[in-house]
Amino acid sequence: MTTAESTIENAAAGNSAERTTGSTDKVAADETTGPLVTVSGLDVVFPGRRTQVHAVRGISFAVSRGECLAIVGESGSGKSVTARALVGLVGARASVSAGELNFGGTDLTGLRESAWRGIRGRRIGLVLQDALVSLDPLRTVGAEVAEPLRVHRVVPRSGTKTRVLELLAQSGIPDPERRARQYPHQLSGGLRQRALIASALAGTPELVVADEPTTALDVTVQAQILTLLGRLRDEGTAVLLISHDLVAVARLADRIAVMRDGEIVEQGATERVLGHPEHAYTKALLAAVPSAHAKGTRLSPTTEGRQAVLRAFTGGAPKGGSAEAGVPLLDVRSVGKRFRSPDGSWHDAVRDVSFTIGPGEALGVVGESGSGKTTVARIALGLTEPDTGSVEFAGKPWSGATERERRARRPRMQTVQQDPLGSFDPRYTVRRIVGEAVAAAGGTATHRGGAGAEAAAPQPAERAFGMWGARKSRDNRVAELLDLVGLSPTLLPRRPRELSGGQRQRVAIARALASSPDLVICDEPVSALDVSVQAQILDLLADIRAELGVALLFISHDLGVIRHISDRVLVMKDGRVVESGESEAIFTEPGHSYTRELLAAVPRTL
Amino acid sequence: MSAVAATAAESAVPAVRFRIRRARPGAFLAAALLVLLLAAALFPGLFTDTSPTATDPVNALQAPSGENWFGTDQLGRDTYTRVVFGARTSLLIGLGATAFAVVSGMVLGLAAALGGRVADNLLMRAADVLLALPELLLALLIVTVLGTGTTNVMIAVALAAAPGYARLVRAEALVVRGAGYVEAAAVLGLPRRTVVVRHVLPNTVGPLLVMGTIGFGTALINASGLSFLGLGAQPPSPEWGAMLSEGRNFLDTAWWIGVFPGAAVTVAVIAVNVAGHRARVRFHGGTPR
Amino acid sequence: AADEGGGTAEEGPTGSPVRGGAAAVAVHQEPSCFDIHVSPQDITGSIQRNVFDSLVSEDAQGNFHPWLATSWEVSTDLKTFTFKLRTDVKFTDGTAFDAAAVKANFDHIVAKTTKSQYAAGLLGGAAYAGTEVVDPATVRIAFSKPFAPFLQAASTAYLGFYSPKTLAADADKLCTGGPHLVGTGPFKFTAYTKGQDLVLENNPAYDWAPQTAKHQGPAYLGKLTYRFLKEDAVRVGALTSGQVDAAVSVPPVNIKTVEGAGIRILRRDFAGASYGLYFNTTRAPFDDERVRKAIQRGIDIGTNVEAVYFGQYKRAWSPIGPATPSYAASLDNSWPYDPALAGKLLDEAGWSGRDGDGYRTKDGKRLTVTWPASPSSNREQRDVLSQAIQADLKKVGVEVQRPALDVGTYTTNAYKGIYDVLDVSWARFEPDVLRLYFHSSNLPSVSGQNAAWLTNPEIDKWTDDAAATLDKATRDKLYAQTQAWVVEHAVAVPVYSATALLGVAKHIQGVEYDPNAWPLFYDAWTTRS
Amino acid sequence: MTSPMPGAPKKVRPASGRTGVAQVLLRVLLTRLASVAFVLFGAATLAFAGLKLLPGDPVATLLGPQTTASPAVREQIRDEYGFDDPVYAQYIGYLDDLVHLRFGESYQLQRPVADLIADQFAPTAQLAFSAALLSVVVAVVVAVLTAGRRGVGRSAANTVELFAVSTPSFWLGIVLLTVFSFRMRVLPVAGADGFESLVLPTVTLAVPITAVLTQVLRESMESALDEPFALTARARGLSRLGVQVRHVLRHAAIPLATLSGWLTGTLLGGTVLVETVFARPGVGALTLDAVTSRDMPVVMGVVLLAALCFAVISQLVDALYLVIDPRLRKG
Ligand SMILES: Nc1ncnc2c1ncn2[C@@H]1O[C@H](COP(=O)(O)OP(=O)(O)OP(=O)(O)O)[C@@H](O)[C@H]1O
Ligand SMILES: Nc1ncnc2c1ncn2[C@@H]1O[C@H](COP(=O)(O)OP(=O)(O)OP(=O)(O)O)[C@@H](O)[C@H]1O
Ligand SMILES: [Mg+2]
Ligand SMILES: [Mg+2]
Repeated sequence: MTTAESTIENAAAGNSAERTTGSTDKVAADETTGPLVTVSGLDVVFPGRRTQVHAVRGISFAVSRGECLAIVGESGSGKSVTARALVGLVGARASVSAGELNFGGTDLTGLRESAWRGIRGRRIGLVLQDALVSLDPLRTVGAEVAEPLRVHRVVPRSGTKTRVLELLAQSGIPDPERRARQYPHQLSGGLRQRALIASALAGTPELVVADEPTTALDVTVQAQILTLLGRLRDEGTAVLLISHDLVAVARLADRIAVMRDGEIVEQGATERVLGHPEHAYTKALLAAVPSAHAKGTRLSPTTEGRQAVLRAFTGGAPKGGSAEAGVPLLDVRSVGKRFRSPDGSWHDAVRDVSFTIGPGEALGVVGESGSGKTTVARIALGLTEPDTGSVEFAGKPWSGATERERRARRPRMQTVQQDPLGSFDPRYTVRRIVGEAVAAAGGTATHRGGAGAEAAAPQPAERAFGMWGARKSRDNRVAELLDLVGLSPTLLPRRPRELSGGQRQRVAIARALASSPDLVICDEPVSALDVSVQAQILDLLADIRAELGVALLFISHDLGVIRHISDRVLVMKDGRVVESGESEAIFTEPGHSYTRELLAAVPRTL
Repeated sequence: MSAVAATAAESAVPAVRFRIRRARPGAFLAAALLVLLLAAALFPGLFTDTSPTATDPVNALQAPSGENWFGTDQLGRDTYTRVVFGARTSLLIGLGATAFAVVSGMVLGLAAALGGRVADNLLMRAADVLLALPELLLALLIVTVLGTGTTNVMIAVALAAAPGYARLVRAEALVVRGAGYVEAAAVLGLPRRTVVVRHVLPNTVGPLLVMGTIGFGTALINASGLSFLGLGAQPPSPEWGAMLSEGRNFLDTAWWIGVFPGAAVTVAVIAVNVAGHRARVRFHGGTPR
Repeated sequence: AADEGGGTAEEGPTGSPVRGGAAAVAVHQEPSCFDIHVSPQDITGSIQRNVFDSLVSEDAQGNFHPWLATSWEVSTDLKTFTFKLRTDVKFTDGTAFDAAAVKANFDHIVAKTTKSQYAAGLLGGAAYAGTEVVDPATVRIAFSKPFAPFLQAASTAYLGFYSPKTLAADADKLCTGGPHLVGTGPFKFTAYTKGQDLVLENNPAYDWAPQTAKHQGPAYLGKLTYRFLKEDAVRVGALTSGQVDAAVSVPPVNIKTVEGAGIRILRRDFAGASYGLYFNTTRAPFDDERVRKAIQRGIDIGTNVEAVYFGQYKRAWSPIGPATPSYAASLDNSWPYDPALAGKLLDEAGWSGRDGDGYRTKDGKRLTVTWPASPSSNREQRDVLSQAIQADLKKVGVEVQRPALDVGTYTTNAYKGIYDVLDVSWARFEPDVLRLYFHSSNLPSVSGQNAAWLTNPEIDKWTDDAAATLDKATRDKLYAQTQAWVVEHAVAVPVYSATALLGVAKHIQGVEYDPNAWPLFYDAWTTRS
Repeated sequence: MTSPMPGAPKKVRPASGRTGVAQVLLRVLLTRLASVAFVLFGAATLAFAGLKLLPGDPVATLLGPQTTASPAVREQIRDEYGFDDPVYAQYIGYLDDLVHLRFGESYQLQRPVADLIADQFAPTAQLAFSAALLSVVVAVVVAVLTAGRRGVGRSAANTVELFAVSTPSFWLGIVLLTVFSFRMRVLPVAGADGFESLVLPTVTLAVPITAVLTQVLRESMESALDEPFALTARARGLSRLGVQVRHVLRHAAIPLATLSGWLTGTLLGGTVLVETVFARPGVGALTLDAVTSRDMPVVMGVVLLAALCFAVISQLVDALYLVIDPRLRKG
């Protein structure tokens, strides 16, 4: 472990510049109440077989009673590891070192396991990141909440039940009697998150560490959770709130620490950090929030070169030539789809949904989880046959047609899925993934030419490459596509697992563009990504649309994202379209109560 | 360099490269043993120049010595030679049965998963019935119908194992059939046949092959069980299971007759299991779960 | 060493007999059917011998003595047998044994519904003409042809007697075994657990032991348990570790260990057809006597038998074993191993070419013979022995193929003559097996045992004549001619004649053998209380 | 990685027009019964087909090679068992018999098959059950002690498991017998009376099963230990062992239950070998005898029994799933 040790020291040394800012804040905190937790020079290294991961690099912070410190940063920046280090659960293989790790006067460094157990759940409550899977699915919610009570003998055995109900009620769970008897899967995400918080609060801890407590939730529920944590803080509990979403934590945090690559790059009072960000990274994070920006502005820092690439790609002329004149590109007419639930009853996933998309248009679909967005996308893609209604694509029937009939038109409608990893054959390299799409597009180009003579006029030049299937030209085309989505050709031999989330989604976009489609259907293409990466992808899609004239059907549960990218919006709830119209109109004057509810819950910057 | 450089977030994700060459000592040993066993099966002449069937009753039941490393059996045949030559029949039964089971399981499983409701129902109900019977009982029955002998034992063991593989392939193919990349390929407009051959098949076969390495051990053990019950491969060509079962009556007079072929079975099964385990780790390491 | 023809199994018991106590005997087989009138199994006869008595008893010299019959008369045409019965005999259920009981039993044997697989044959098969109750103590059995072997048959356990009550009430459950199998024997059948054991208890009323027995009155042992231990290693282990008091069929390989553990081995040669290879004389290449002879002389039988059976079994010189009455001792050592002669004979027969594998050829065809195997009925390590034979014959250039067949195919092929060589043996204390094996009326095509497909009028006559006389000298002569002819013309290769190897713990005394080499526990006692 | 909203499990909305609970139960019950019946029917057909595919004359098979049975007796047998009827008639008669729970009579033992099997089932069930119990208990203990750890204990357990699954059980049985019964004389050699005679067969049967169960159990425990809820439990102050016992074990029980089909088969198949080695009465020994002597009525009976055991156990396990995993409960 000598190598690991020396790396830690080096990193700590390199960090000294940031540490000064950190310590100023610490002094400020000391003056008020005296911090409950003091962390300085915390360092966590995960030894790997060949490379070690230096997850946290000498960070320092402090939290006082009745104060909320938010740690914000992108995925992988070390937030969760920091949280786990506070309860000594980083993992057996990790090596943790710290200059100081003090909790209410107890030195946590080198604490024995039995002593740790006395602190965990009793004095420090940890709300784990993945609320939806952090409750044991095989035990009732009541049993889960009661566990800390029992382990620490907080209340007498007979009083456990009453206390559990109290805790649930206190955490904002209506009808606690019933909920306590239910299993986690019978609870909605929000309720589960609250139950998890209730179990963390069971031991009446002095410090609550909440790791991304709002991430998996609908905006409306998010607000409730933050309110709950706010109340806790006001009652004197110290709260360490962790999130990747700067804006979301803004209304709760007293102070914010911004993390990146295991270091705290900036730390200060919330107003100061949001209002006058000092570090470039903080600025970039703030800029990446889509809802904070007017439509059409760029979310990510970009180079001028990008537009040049795009222009070169299209040969200067925006697309749209192959669209059939006068008819919408995609015409969805009151489609409906029912599914059989496991209990045998039928359940409408989509009811009477109609919309059209014209060439080059961007239609956004927004709605809560389970509202039928994906089902609509699949119907549009011809992957699911609607039970009622019909779909026309490029002026000809799409639903109800045989796959053979559709095949000629397939290249004109492509998709970018939510889960990029799952959308790639795990055995394929990037070269093969995109190459396959290029070959497929080439193989069908003739069909297209023959299918509609009226549409064939300006046959895009690039399509000719695939026609004779020459490997060389295919490789060229693949390289071109990668360049288009901003990926380096060094990624060509990599497999999907060896790519980052952002890179994967770019590969997916490259694949979708291989056939120069008229329409790309994107089902939550950025939901799995960090804000900053999300910003880049949104920009890329916007650019592509602008430059190539590709129409978009864009699905998201995130209002900000939808507002940013779409011309028109469809709001879905329970399988129905509850409201539709011009994007700006809907966001400024929502007609339906549900839309208003959604909008009201969106967190806003100061 | 492209216009947009890989951002901080992207570069923070370490490139997970295949870790292939870092074999552990156990895996290395297993691989070496496998190679040795295969060599013995293919070229027994490399390891010994005696004949496995040449009898020499005068030198019967000699304990292991420099002359006869593993001793001699009741007819004075060299046990070492017989173990070496036995590798062929035994591995043939193990590999042959496994290959047969894997291939037929694959064909039937794919047919069930991709062939529509009727085929699926028909095949899976048939598999239900076969799976309801213990593998050994099924093998016993099949041997009764077909008669004993190396080939028949192989077929019996294979048929008894096949429904399990068919099930596995079907389950796997159903998952793969709905996988994002299969839909992505369909959206690209690739014909169904192409999708099946390029994406469904290879991704289904991976776990099957891994299961097969484990099935090999089961096949070998089942075959030796049949030998023990008197329904195994036939003498005089040596086979481990038969030798082992012959040797059981010599446990206190001439332990070497049974112990060495027994050790050969155990070593072969362990070697293949370890290799299979490594393959499984590699396989899971190479794909998302 | 095995005592030839001797009636006693051991040198002589030590100490005087003790009454009471129990003994457990491990046997290598479990009867599939306990009905002596149905089952052809040795094990059934061997166990049931304790429960059922016969009309007469045979000694080791082949002489008959009174048992349930006090005397008998045989008509000169050998067609009727009249027995005078004891009048003091009672079945264990209290029923008296009388002529009616004999008739009821013999009628039961031949009844169609009984589906007798063996006893009916002993009773003359189609030649059986009926049993007549002359008076309660006299019974007359009639045959439609002369049937000399009947006395011998009547001495076997298969022609033992059930209580007429049993036959009336439980005729359909006899196979199952259990206390309802009521006989007159020294032991009562008390319990049977399939797959595990069978318990016999002393019949205190027993007072009609045959003259061949060592004592009269009830058996000494209070309880006799048979445990079914089919695995050789297990049976031997149970014996050496003292978990059973005796074990039959101790494998030759274990004899040393067993004796080392202080256990006596009682030996007795099995009579009847010794184990041998029978050539299908109707098919090439074994329609040629020279080829048969070459095989006969080309196998080093002595060495192989010695190696496989550790000197416990005797190498055979005649188709019947030395313990069988009318054994032709003159054949001993008359056809030793002679590979050179074998080679010469094969050359003469035209099999003079050699192929790449060293096998002989004639007109380009390899000398290959088929010897089907039925693995499920393998015993006495015959599979191992056959590998030695294969190896020996390979040396003289003959390829022996042993396709493994299931019982059904094996039997069907045997009946159809689809084989070159077949290996068989038939334990029975009676040289009449020669007729069973070589008479042209017993061809496999009519489900007979004439595996050599021999149709020789001389042999037919000799064996018929021998079966039709009770004169020992005539029989000896006829049977000796038959044995010599068979060996001379190499119709068969006698290989070994097995020896019963019974392991008996020190505390068990007085165990006897009957002529079939089955252990008898009537005279046995245990010194352990 | 964060797991944002769309990855969340779909909420299944309550069924519209809810059908009565009784009705649903009835339907479930009926489908279950139907599937059991189908498996039994299939097994019966398979066994029958096997019988018909047997080469050779059934009477010759039945009598075996060493017999002097006369042609008349052969005819009698042929007649009685209906070997001369057309195959379809035999098949229909056979199914009809089965439906009326008539399983025929053993050719060899001349006893009703139902009696025979009923007789022999108890010792086999005893053996199979004790082996199952032993392997589950040992597997759970070993898995709990070794899951998620590395070190000497873990590698030792791994090695032992590998050997255990790679050694033919009849061989193991004979070795155990030699050591414990013949040499040390602490346990009886054979039979089925009392606890002592159950020890060695149980161990022999259980060893390979234990090894497989341990590996599966450990693997699933490790994957459960990786789940956030396990970390949450520890963050509440639970000890490592506490988490294993209170949370993880139940999760691991699910794949264990999935193995029950394999377990049933292996136990039943294993009894064939183990009962032969240890000279125990039981269905396994009965099966072997029946198969080698081609006592087809018994073979068919055993096949049906095995299929029935399997079907019943899979249904029980399906019910067990519902007990273990509330997520599978409907409504
Ligand atoms: N058990 C572990 N073993 C090895 N590396 C780990 C382990 N846990 C975390 N890491 C690594 O440590 C780094 C920081 O991870 P951490 O979970 O703290 O990120 P995070 O900021 O919480 O990200 P997210 O927003 O995705 O939750 C990552 O590179 C991660 O891969
Ligand atoms: N193949 C299917 N079988 C059964 N039910 C389905 C199927 N696909 C979707 N559903 C159900 O239809 C409803 C709508 O699902 P859909 O995936 O379209 O929602 P969504 O709006 O995309 O939700 P999310 O934001 O979670 O992705 C859900 O209740 C879902 O459970
Ligand atoms: Mg995290
Ligand atoms: Mg969706």
